[in-house]
Amino acid sequence: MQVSIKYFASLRELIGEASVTIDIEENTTVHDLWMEIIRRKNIEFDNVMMTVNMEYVKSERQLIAGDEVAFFPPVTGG
Amino acid sequence: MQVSIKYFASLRELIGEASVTIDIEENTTVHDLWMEIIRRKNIEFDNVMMTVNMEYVKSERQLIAGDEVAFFPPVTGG
Amino acid sequence: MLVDIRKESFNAYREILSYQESQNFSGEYGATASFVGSMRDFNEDRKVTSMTLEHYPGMTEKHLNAIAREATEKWRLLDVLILHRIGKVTIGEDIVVVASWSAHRKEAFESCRSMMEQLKSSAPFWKKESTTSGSKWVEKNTPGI
Amino acid sequence: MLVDIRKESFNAYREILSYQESQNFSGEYGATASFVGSMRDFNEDRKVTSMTLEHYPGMTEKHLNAIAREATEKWRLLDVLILHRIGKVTIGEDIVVVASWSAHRKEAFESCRSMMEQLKSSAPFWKKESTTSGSKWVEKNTPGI
Repeated sequence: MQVSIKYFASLRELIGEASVTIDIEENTTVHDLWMEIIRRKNIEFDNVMMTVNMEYVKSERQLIAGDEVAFFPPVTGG
Repeated sequence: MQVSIKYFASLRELIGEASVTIDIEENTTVHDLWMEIIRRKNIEFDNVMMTVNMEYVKSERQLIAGDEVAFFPPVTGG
Repeated sequence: MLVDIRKESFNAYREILSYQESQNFSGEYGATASFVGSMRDFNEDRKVTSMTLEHYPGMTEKHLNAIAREATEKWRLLDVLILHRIGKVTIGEDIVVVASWSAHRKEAFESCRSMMEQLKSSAPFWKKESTTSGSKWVEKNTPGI
Repeated sequence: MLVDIRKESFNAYREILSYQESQNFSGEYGATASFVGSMRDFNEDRKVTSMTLEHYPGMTEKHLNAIAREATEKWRLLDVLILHRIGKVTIGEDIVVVASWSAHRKEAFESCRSMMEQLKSSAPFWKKESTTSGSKWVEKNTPGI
């Protein structure tokens, strides 16, 4: 199944892309996906924040086809 | 010795004067003065606030010649 | 620091803005908290048509200046503005504005609220409300904390 | 209720004022608390010359609307305004404004501060500061409580 991924701010720069659509296995969690990303890109990144369909989620959240997942550093607005 | 007295808001209306200068005995406290006022004017008035020379004081504060004493109801600004 | 008692109607946000611009300290502050108290048409079940604000001339200015100065020291503020209306006030008009400028938001929020609570509990102002059935002194302020 | 993301420079107090006037509810509110965050020329010992604010389009609007809606319900507010700047920001420009209108001051103060803390901790914005020695992402916000 397919999900889209977005990266923001310092993580976007580190990864070198802003968004990508990828194929993942059924029952993949947000945590699994993040682990796969840091392994493939060979990066280290602390304190990542995660959203699915623009809502904050726990890392054990299971993904379903069509989900929009985002990873980003701590927010610094305001 | 002489002190001046000011009244504000509902207390001013109740007493029927805004300010007055009177003679008092040495060692008179603000409390003594207030008791004398309510006795002379024959009024009842709860929760009076008291200042001397534009600063809040405790009722046992002793007055000295030339003091400006004020009595008023709870403040309601803002 | 500006503390002022106003006999005439004022617009709180225009006052904040014009004071801020006059101080020429843009870039120094990162946080401004402000509070504006305005006249409602309703208070404790009474329909209010206008209001008269009495004060203790001399003490009012002295007292508000002390509130502003102490807050500036306690929270190390960059600036403070306090304006308060007196005289006859009509529906919707601004009665009070308190604003504080600081580097960070914690100091701005805390000082603004604290100054407002001090003003409400101790600054010598009194409101007399005019309603369709006569006028009446407001007996006490609504609690703020 | 107005929540908006702005690409262009805005003046916080003019925005509060024009929104307030557009709502035509003068006399209903007695208390307005507002917070304005502005760009400082200095952050954590670095001299800053400008800043770029990135955001997550779509989520930002959704998230800020949820903050405003929940505050309105929790504190029974009459109205809420949240504006946030994105893009390139220069010294002294306003970055964020949060304002809440209510009958009494307690609700206005508490809701304004709470919305601001939520915005700071969870709204998807990121600041990159430009200094005389290069640019750098801001790593975390200053605590507000």
